[in-house]
Amino acid sequence: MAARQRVAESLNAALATALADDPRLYLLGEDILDPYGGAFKVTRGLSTRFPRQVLGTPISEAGIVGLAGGLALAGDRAIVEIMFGDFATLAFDQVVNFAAKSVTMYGRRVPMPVVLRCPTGGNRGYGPTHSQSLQKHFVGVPSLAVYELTPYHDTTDLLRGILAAGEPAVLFEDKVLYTDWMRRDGAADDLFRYDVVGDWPGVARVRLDDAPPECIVVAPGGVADRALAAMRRLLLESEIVTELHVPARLYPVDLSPVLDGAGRAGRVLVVEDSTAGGTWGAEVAHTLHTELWGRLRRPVRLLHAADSVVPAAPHLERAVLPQDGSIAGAVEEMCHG
Amino acid sequence: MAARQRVAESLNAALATALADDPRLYLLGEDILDPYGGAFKVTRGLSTRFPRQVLGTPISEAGIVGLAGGLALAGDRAIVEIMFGDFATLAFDQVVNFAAKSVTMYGRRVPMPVVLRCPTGGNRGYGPTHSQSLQKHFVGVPSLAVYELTPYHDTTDLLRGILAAGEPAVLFEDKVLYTDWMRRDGAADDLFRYDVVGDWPGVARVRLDDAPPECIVVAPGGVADRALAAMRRLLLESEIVTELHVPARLYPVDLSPVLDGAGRAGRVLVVEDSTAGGTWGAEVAHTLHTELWGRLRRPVRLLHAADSVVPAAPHLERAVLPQDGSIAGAVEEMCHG
Amino acid sequence: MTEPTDADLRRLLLIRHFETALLDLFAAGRLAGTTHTCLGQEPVAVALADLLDERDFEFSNHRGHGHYLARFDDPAGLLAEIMGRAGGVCAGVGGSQHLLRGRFLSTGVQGESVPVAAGTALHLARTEPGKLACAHIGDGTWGAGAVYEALNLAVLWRLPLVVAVEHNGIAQSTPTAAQLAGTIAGRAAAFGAAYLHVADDDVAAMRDLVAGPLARVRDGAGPLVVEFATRRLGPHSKGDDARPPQQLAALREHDWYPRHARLCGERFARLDAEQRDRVAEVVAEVSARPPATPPAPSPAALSPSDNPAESPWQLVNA
Amino acid sequence: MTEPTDADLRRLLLIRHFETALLDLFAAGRLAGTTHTCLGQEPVAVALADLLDERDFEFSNHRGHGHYLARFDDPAGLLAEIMGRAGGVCAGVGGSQHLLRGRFLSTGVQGESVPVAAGTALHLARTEPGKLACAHIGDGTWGAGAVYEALNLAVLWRLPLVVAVEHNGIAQSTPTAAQLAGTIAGRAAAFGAAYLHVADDDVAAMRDLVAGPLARVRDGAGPLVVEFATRRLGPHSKGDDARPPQQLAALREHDWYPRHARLCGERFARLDAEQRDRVAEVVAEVSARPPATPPAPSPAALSPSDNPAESPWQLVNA
Ligand SMILES: Cc1ncc(C[n+]2csc(CCOP(=O)(O)OP(=O)(O)O)c2C)c(N)n1
Ligand SMILES: Cc1ncc(C[n+]2csc(CCOP(=O)(O)OP(=O)(O)O)c2C)c(N)n1
Ligand SMILES: [Mg+2]
Ligand SMILES: [Mg+2]
Repeated sequence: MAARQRVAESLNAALATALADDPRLYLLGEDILDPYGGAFKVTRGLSTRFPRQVLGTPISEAGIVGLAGGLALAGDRAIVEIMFGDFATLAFDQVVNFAAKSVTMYGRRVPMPVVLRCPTGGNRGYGPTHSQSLQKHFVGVPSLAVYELTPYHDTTDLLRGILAAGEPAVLFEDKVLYTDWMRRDGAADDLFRYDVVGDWPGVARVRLDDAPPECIVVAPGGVADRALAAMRRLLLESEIVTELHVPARLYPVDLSPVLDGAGRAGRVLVVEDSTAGGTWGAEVAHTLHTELWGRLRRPVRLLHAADSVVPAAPHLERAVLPQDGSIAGAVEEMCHG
Repeated sequence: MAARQRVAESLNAALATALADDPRLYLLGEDILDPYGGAFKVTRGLSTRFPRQVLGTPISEAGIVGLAGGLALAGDRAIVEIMFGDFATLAFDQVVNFAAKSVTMYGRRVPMPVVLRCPTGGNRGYGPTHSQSLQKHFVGVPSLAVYELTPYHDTTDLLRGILAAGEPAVLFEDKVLYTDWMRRDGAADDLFRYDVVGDWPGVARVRLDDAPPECIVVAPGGVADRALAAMRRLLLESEIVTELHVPARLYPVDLSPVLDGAGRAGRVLVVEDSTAGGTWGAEVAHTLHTELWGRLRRPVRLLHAADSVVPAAPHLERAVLPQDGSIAGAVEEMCHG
Repeated sequence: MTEPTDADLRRLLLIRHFETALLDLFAAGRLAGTTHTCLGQEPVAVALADLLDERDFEFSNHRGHGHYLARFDDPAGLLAEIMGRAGGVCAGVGGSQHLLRGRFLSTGVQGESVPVAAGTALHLARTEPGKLACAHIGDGTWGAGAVYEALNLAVLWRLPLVVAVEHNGIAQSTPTAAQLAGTIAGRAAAFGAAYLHVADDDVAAMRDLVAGPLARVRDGAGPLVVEFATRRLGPHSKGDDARPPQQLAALREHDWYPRHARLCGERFARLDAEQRDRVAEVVAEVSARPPATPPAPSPAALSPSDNPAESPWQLVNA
Repeated sequence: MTEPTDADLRRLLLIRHFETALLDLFAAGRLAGTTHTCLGQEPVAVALADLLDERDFEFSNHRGHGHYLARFDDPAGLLAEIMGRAGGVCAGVGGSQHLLRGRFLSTGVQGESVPVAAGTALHLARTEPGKLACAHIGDGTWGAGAVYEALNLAVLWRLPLVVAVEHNGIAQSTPTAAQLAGTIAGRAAAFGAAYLHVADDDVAAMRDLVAGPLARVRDGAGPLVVEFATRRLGPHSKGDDARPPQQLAALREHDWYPRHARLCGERFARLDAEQRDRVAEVVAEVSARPPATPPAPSPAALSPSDNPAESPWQLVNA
């Protein structure tokens, strides 16, 4: 039986597989070469194994995303590591106005397999310009898909699918998740089981066998661990049964696997690390309110980061981001409030 | 009695007033100097009247927004004309990671009066990279306000307030609206009246006297004319009474003036030019679903542009953007469907 | 100065009459949107076209009709695109500023295409040695940071990238002195890119100057910046010219059109009439076409295929 | 080489011991997040600090502790900020990379601050002639397009902007040769900016070299790029150095610290001990402080005040 894998290892392996499978695939980014192997060591070993395909670049976020677009246009594929997802803002024009637009603006479909990998999120004390969760700003660009790494979805399969779709994509990767364990064999932890349902890439459902949930928690991969910790607590301390749904693709998001459970539970909490306002959760909530009209017991509730920068000091940072406690608290309020 | 004013003239006058009132206010942008006077002629005459304050720049969107941030940091104020709002993507880092973040990331409030003026939207045949409505991508950045010009809100008052708030802001300006007439004396047209209610900058309510609406239409300024045309049609052809709510500030949006009418009508349609997915409307819908829980007859409905680039050919363009007909159709469906 | 060949003169005149026709159509209210004509800058397009290979990538900008026509001799496809009629090269979606055909592509955001061109150059260097990527930009586009990010990368990696600069002394309404500090030559030198200044606008002479440096790019010497001194005779877009009449008159005086008319006499008159008529016919023919039909909704290509290594799309000139 | 003054030596040593203490705290698990020490680069900060005025704007970057300490002599305020304790200069919100005090500001996104600095320079040129804005960047930051957009603007408008480049031969893990084509001197020249190379790292000699060009900036001559040849002795951030030990040893050999120790003998030993002790005390004192309290929720300043012309905020050194 294969050894347990951390999420970063699994991503490293997925990248290696993708590079080995397709000699036309490039991996570009700042400081990704060995021996350094990237700021988060996700690319460690890859430049040694695939020196022709793995290219270290200057500090030129817009330039290298443009370069990736050119490679894709010429029939290659490219993955760009943006060292901190916060800096994807520098490439926003290349993503929105070149890569995504080129897929359809020439009156026929132009494949554009470009993936921006964005290490994301806080809880690491890196401060306001290195801790953001900017998913929402990339949602709703025609022909641009948004994904987030999760510990429940096979990383190799996910990456292969993203590339094969032939559309530009942004893959958000929670930095804390990197050191977490990939789940397998259906076990989320010693209490909760999981399965992945729905069309590719699917929604992971984390739940108890045979205990119908009072509330469905919907969360992207980066929040999933905090949500699971909250669910344990709710179960053990308050005897509230909940179920977690983690979609790997945030946009376009396929909520059909969520609808049935959400409709039965009648309560849905969406948790995300984004700051308040125009969040991915609002999009999810709108779909659920519409699709489940008359079946919910109360409005979908959104729990997200405060309307605030992410402070550097760990205790201040913790207070603005959703944590186990605030998630559990929100569910309790919904169930007993 | 003062002569009628087009929206662009009113904006030009508002800019002149702001520049005259505050010698520390700068207006920066590409090709804004006389005799050219800007791509949409909104700045015509200003560089002649205020040569020290109005500065024409190279093609450097990120650079000039950064420059504006520096001016603000030093105690000045700055308005930047982004020639086409589509190019604000090039300044996304400066907006999100410098201007907005600086307001709070240093542990105390740092005033940052920087306004990006973004000519926006389609229906002019400019093609995919010159016709976008990117409002949603700027929603939900801490300390960043998002406004949109409307024919109902006094432009001078709006601009003064935006600058006085001391926070960075993006002001979207529909390009077709430029040639529209500013409304005054409470008359939206020969049938509909309007008033502006709520805290500054307020929500314009466009309605019939004494006829309770069956549906509330919420729309930003750029869509307001198309919405009004739809409302006339609904009234005259289908005897459906509707009421239009136009907030001048899209984020943070104050929906309290909308709640009462929306609750009574029980039907709300949000119309916007944004493409599908993660729209401003989803944020509005979530708030309304929550605040009006149990009072709506049906889910809030969103009408927006198709999930598509905006084509150049006028007939193709018209088909992807919300128009009078599609707005009227959506309301009819909601009322009789 | 040598007389241009028939072929070159035909192309110059085709572009001239095409662009003039566009302005007429606008004036007559028969065109919507925006259009940036290359009146006065035709020689750059024609000179370069013959030096480029079908498998070279070419990135054009907002002022790209001449580049397109010089490469493809397809006025009907371009006009249909600009007029939104059936048979447009991009089905009416792209319009004047967003063209794609084979390995020719234009975009409307200044500077954006230079890193993209560098990416295609990387592809070519690896898999089609001897081919190059050429990005056309104006003098004003040197304001954009993306140009420098791309140039730095291209020199570091010795990519076969040509930045063809049409220096017409103006950007929309802004004179170059108000938007460009230093020189373009200096900027190329700063990054260690090869640089060539072309002051002539005689097509054959231009080619003679450019051919050698271009061959060195193909041989793997790394990027080249070619700066063409040229003139914008028309408005930036449609009828927005605010330059004083004397300045425009001075520009027109040096234009290739009257010069070639003098030089080539009857041959010029004949080819001029030929191309004028050709464009008139194209305008009539395209104007009679039905509107472009909406493109089929793009398949939601969001599920993985089994073989990610197989690209569905090979870019060659159609 | 002349002996440094006590004041300069004190500042050099303060920064050295401060940065060393940070690495120790990290190693002991007493610091979270990230920190980029300027070990080896102290002379740049100290040399410049005396040439800058309280009303000059200074923009620092990720490697900014030295710049801050040289300007403010406030190790406790900085350490408290980095440790998230009470009394931090930015209340624990900014942390190591985001500092603001008076007209000193640092940010964590490379290149972003150069246009911002140009904006403050415009303000100064107009209202406080003789003052300047100084932006510190590294060699690697010349990859960022924003640098060029700013430089172009600054030269066009003759802004009093100094770009102080600390060329330490590396960017995070990337050697300069792999990220910078051409030279920094060439890049300054390309835009018509004045340029100065400073190879020395003797503080007094550095000041002698820089003083004249800086005075010309103050006199309205336009921007200056100063390139300091320097060395990064420590890891990029915390413990991430992948350079071979011989390379590090060679760098350490040329470090100012042993050189000054040899040169100044007993005086060095005394001041070294003094600053080492001072930092140790600061570490002890700050470590004993309570955590920073959350800043008051920012007022929703979204309703207009009556007098928009009155700025609530005058930036002077607090
Ligand atoms: C990023 C960006 N900013 C602004 C514009 C608007 N614009 C279109 S063309 C142009 C001037 C371009 O000048 P130049 O590069 O000299 O080319 P020319 O028009 O002279 O051929 C401007 C400002 C744009 N298309 N893209
Ligand atoms: C836009 C951006 N991209 C990447 C980074 C991550 N990063 C921080 S410092 C650094 C290297 C900077 O090198 P250099 O400018 O030479 O400064 P040095 O660290 O050598 O002082 C990088 C890549 C960043 N902070 N900002
Ligand atoms: Mg030009
Ligand atoms: Mg460096």
